[in-house]
Amino acid sequence: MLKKTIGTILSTFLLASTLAGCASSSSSAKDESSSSSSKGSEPFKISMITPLTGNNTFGGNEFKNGAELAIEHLGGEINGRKIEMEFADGPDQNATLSEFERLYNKGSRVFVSGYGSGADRTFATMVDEMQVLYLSLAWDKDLIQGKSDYFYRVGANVVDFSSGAMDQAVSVGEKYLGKDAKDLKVAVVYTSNFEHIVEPFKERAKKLGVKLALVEAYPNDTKDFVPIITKLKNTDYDILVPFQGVTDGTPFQKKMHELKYTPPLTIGAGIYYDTPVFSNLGNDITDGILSQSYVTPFINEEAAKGSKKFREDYKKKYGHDPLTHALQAYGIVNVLAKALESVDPAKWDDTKELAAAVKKLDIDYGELPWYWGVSFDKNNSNTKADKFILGQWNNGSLETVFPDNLKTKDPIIPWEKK
Amino acid sequence: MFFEMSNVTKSFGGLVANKDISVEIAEGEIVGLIGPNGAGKSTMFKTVTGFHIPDSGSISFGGKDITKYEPNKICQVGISCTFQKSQLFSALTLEESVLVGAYCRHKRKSQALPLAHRMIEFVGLGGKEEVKISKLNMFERKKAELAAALATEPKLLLLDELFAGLVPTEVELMLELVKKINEEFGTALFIVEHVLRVIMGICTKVYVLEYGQLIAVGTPEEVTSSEVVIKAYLGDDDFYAATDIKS
Amino acid sequence: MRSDNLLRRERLLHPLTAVSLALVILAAFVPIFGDRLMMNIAIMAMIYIILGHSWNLLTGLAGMFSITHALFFGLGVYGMSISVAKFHLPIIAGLLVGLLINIVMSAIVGMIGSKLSGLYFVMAQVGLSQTIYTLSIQLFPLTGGVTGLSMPREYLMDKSTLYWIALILAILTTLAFAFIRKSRMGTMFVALKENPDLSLSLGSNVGKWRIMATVMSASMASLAGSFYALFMMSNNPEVFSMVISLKIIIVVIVGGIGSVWGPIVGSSLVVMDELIRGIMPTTMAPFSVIIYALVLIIMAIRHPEGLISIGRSIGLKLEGKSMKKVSISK
Amino acid sequence: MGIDTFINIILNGILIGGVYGLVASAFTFQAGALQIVNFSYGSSTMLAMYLTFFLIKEWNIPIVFAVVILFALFFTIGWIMRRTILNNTNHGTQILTTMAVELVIINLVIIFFTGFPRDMAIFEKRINITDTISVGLTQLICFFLAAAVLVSFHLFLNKTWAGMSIRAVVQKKEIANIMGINSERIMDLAFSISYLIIAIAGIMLMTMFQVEPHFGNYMMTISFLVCVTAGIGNMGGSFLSGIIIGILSALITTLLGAQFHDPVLFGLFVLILLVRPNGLFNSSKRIARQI
Repeated sequence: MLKKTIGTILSTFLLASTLAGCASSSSSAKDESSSSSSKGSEPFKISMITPLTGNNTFGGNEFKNGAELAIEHLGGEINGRKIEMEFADGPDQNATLSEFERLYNKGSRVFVSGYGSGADRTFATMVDEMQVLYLSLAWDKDLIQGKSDYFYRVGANVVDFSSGAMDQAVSVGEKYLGKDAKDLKVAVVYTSNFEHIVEPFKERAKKLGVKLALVEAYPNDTKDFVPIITKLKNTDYDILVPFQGVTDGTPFQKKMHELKYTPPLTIGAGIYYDTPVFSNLGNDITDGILSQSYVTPFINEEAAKGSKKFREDYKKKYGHDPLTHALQAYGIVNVLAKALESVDPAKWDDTKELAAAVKKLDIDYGELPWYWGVSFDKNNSNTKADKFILGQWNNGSLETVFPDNLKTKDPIIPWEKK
Repeated sequence: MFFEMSNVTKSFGGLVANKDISVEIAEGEIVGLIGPNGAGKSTMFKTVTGFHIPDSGSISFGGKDITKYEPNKICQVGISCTFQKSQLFSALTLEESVLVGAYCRHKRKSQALPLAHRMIEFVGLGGKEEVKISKLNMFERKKAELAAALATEPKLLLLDELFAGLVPTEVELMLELVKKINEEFGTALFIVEHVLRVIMGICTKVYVLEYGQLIAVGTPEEVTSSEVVIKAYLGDDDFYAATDIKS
Repeated sequence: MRSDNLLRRERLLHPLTAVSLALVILAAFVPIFGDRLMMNIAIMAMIYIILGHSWNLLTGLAGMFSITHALFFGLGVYGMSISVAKFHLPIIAGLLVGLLINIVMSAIVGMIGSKLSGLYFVMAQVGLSQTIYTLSIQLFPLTGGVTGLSMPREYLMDKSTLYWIALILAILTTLAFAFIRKSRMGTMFVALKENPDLSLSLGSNVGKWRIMATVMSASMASLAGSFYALFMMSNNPEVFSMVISLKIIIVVIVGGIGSVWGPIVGSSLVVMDELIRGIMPTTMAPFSVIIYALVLIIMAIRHPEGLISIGRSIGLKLEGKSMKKVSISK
Repeated sequence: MGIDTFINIILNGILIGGVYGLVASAFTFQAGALQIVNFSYGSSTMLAMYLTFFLIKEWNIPIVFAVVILFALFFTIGWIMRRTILNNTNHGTQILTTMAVELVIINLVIIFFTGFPRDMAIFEKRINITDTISVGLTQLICFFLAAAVLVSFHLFLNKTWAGMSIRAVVQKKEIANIMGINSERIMDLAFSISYLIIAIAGIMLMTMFQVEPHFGNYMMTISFLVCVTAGIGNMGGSFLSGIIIGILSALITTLLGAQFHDPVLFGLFVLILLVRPNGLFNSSKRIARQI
């Protein structure tokens, strides 16, 4: 009897879920047909799945804000057709994937990636089959496995970024410490979560002949930094390069301050060292520390079109200075906009045509607010997303000091403590 | 000798539970072990079945030294047992429970199943194969456990207080069954019992344990008339009260 | 005797036919009428059915409380993605590598399980799974660290193919579970759970069976993991997470521990969860975990004497009813 | 590396280890004495830390009131948990439900406080013993406070009527019942008091570390480690083995490198479980292996 009941419940449930599936699929079919019947008049949807809940809420919201502002600055339309952003929550890989399928079912065909999108690896292999145009900002080197027509990496890749950090360290060493690469000693401290970022850094160091005096990879739940700092104290090195996130960067810097230990020179490799969280530690700690950034709005106003407008409007709208995250989202929507401009709005719904337009994009450095240009290689990786900015914390604000054409201030090395 | 315990001593911390115990059992013999509460019967039982390893002394069976064997290995050489307070496997059916024992000799279900069925029939539980152990009554459970132990095809079967908790009519039936085991399979039986009266009729030899030491050995008649034994049981008023047994 | 046997065979087949029937109904409907979303949900449900059987085998039958079951699942994921993405081996090799790693790991867990029990066993599992989680992050050259590895594009399968594979795997594991339950192994597992001392004295090598149970269970979970790697086309350390372990446990407990039906009934919870997420898209993710947890807590409050026994009582009822049928037909 | 460096590191390990010991002692009290396995222990500590932060930093409640509120809250949480989900003796159920509670706590914290790491922004003063050897003041205070809490808890159990009732109930429930002690109430009380210890530990940890929603995981594994080395139920031993773990963890980082910290420590944990499941300080007979 019970068995029968369970069986009945189960089959009822199956039936119900199947019906639900039919309903949703038929409704999505309707969506498509209506949009195709009135070409051009329907608003064009760009979807973004970004963590709005969970651990990465902070970066996720910055992304959302940046993308929203981009649409606003575009006037909400391109070539006479309305464009809209659609946001969904993707706190983890699984949820992102689910949301992706849900939005696809509702008719979304153009996506830009959200903050720290872990599911981009999956999308990189999936979107061709689904004919979905996907613009990604994920930076994993092996993100794109083979040729694709629909998946584009618009941002930088991690190898360029972190070997770039090594190059910055070497040039700082040559220019200000009077040591060339062979004599330079670098200490690296990082959470093992960032192994993928540090690996290219170490390889670059090997190639340039830079000596890594200390390599310390601590587990990401490390609470007590005294042993690591003590090790640093007892190591002879010229530059400290920490690769840290919010959870470990703050206690690490605090502990160093408490132990009254100041490294000879610190070049933070972005991630944490260019965020307001770090600057909240106070000028005592932050002043003089260099940080390599991905992109930043705080560059020479003439160097990139629209970066000043972005910075000012963002602060006006959201009440705080924009982070690199917001600028990335702002930038990627602008890249997509450039592609849309080159296609007749009636044909936007044909993602094949749109993808071809993205592929053809050729934008020079400085044309876009994020300074990077756009030019895709055969694997659809942007080759012009390789210029990184070195900033220095000076009295609570991050001033761009490298490269020369972008800088807002000259670097002060070594920093004299007041 | 078929089964032999020689000078076995087992202690826990400072407490000596068994001291210098020697027991001999011949093939097909029915031997009893009696003693007051806390005399060390259970310890001795557990030492034989391999749950305790003796501190000194040795146990041999069929010419093999089995002193340090694990319980499952002991079962494989041919010594099986039933427990005093066993609940058997309450989630299994009777058939499956007996199968557990049958699998000791036969790895395949097709071979083990007929054996299990034979044993179930033998103990008189035929027709209840599909019944869960938890649905059986006390007497049936005891018989089921006996069937499981028999399914391992033992040459020596240890019965720990098998008759405890049974009403007089059941005790009679159980005694019949025990006798039948001995007659039909030729299995030697070693019956650990609190009260001598129950097993008087079937044992050929009885060991008496007190404070961890053997104080008497002989035929049931010799033992019951022995002064040492009477003294040991003095004040234990249920020595002669045949059926009302405390556990 | 003969009629008994026949009856028994009928009973053995009855739930199985029902299960396969139910699965076939599911199978027939989803790819025809369902869209990609529905197939995704169905695949997730299938994965949890496989994992459910795996946990059910270890905890429901053999009575070893597996608290970090995602460990075996995750190793399956990593076995597949490492061997395919890093060493360019074929899929079948990935499957075998996953199985091999899992057999080694489960032999260790089983060995610990045959020495320790209760809380100590649970803590040892937590320790082991933490170690593996940490290593999966730290062994970057092999595992790809936190970001994981991508499977090469040529291994991408379309949703309905994945769906059919999942379905076949789910049916196979269901049959395997039912078969094991009725075989010598299953009898021994339940016996050692119910009364380890007695099973020992009846000649069953409890240590060996405990290790065997862990290995069998881990192999099933490994299968699910390897499939998951093909489904997601990537891996990351989150596959070892506590949430997955707890989901597996809840799926089985809701459906009924120890019975073939358990995971299949329980997987409806996964379907429900995914559907709810589809209806209420944003900011619901933490709530979904909370709902899972609350289901467990409510069950505990209603049955304080032990969640494990709830499953058993459901199992008993099922068996009890069918038993009556047998006696009537006699 | 000089000898004073080593002394520094070991001193640091001792001070942090003392707090680990306190954190673990409530877990060992629950599991060993009360026979309640509480896997939501780590996240409860995390919750105490978050509440401390929000009460004092965000809602600006005077410290004394904040502590009182926190204590009241945690006493209530303990009471409710014991009355609803932990009034059974089945360890399997306890583990499952408390794990569920852990997930609820973590996700509620994420919903209400967001996952962003929080920090009291206190800069610790260092006390210089010699020119090269120094200890942190906060750490030092926490260490002695932890010791004091443990000692007073011990006194409470041995000297007060409530404490003695707890011990009576723990040892012989039936006899305690006969003597007119309501054993259920006493168990509730004991469990709630163990939650007070968690609250205290949370406050201490908040002054030393920054908190994020998964902080509890780390504290949980540390508690396991401490309990297993000390033997479950051994509260004095847990303080001692907390210190040992503290020193060990500092030494592993210093001598082997931070990347070996977790594998070595957890490997050791499994090894101890296999070789000496009753803890390093207990003879094998005192505590049954199966809890």
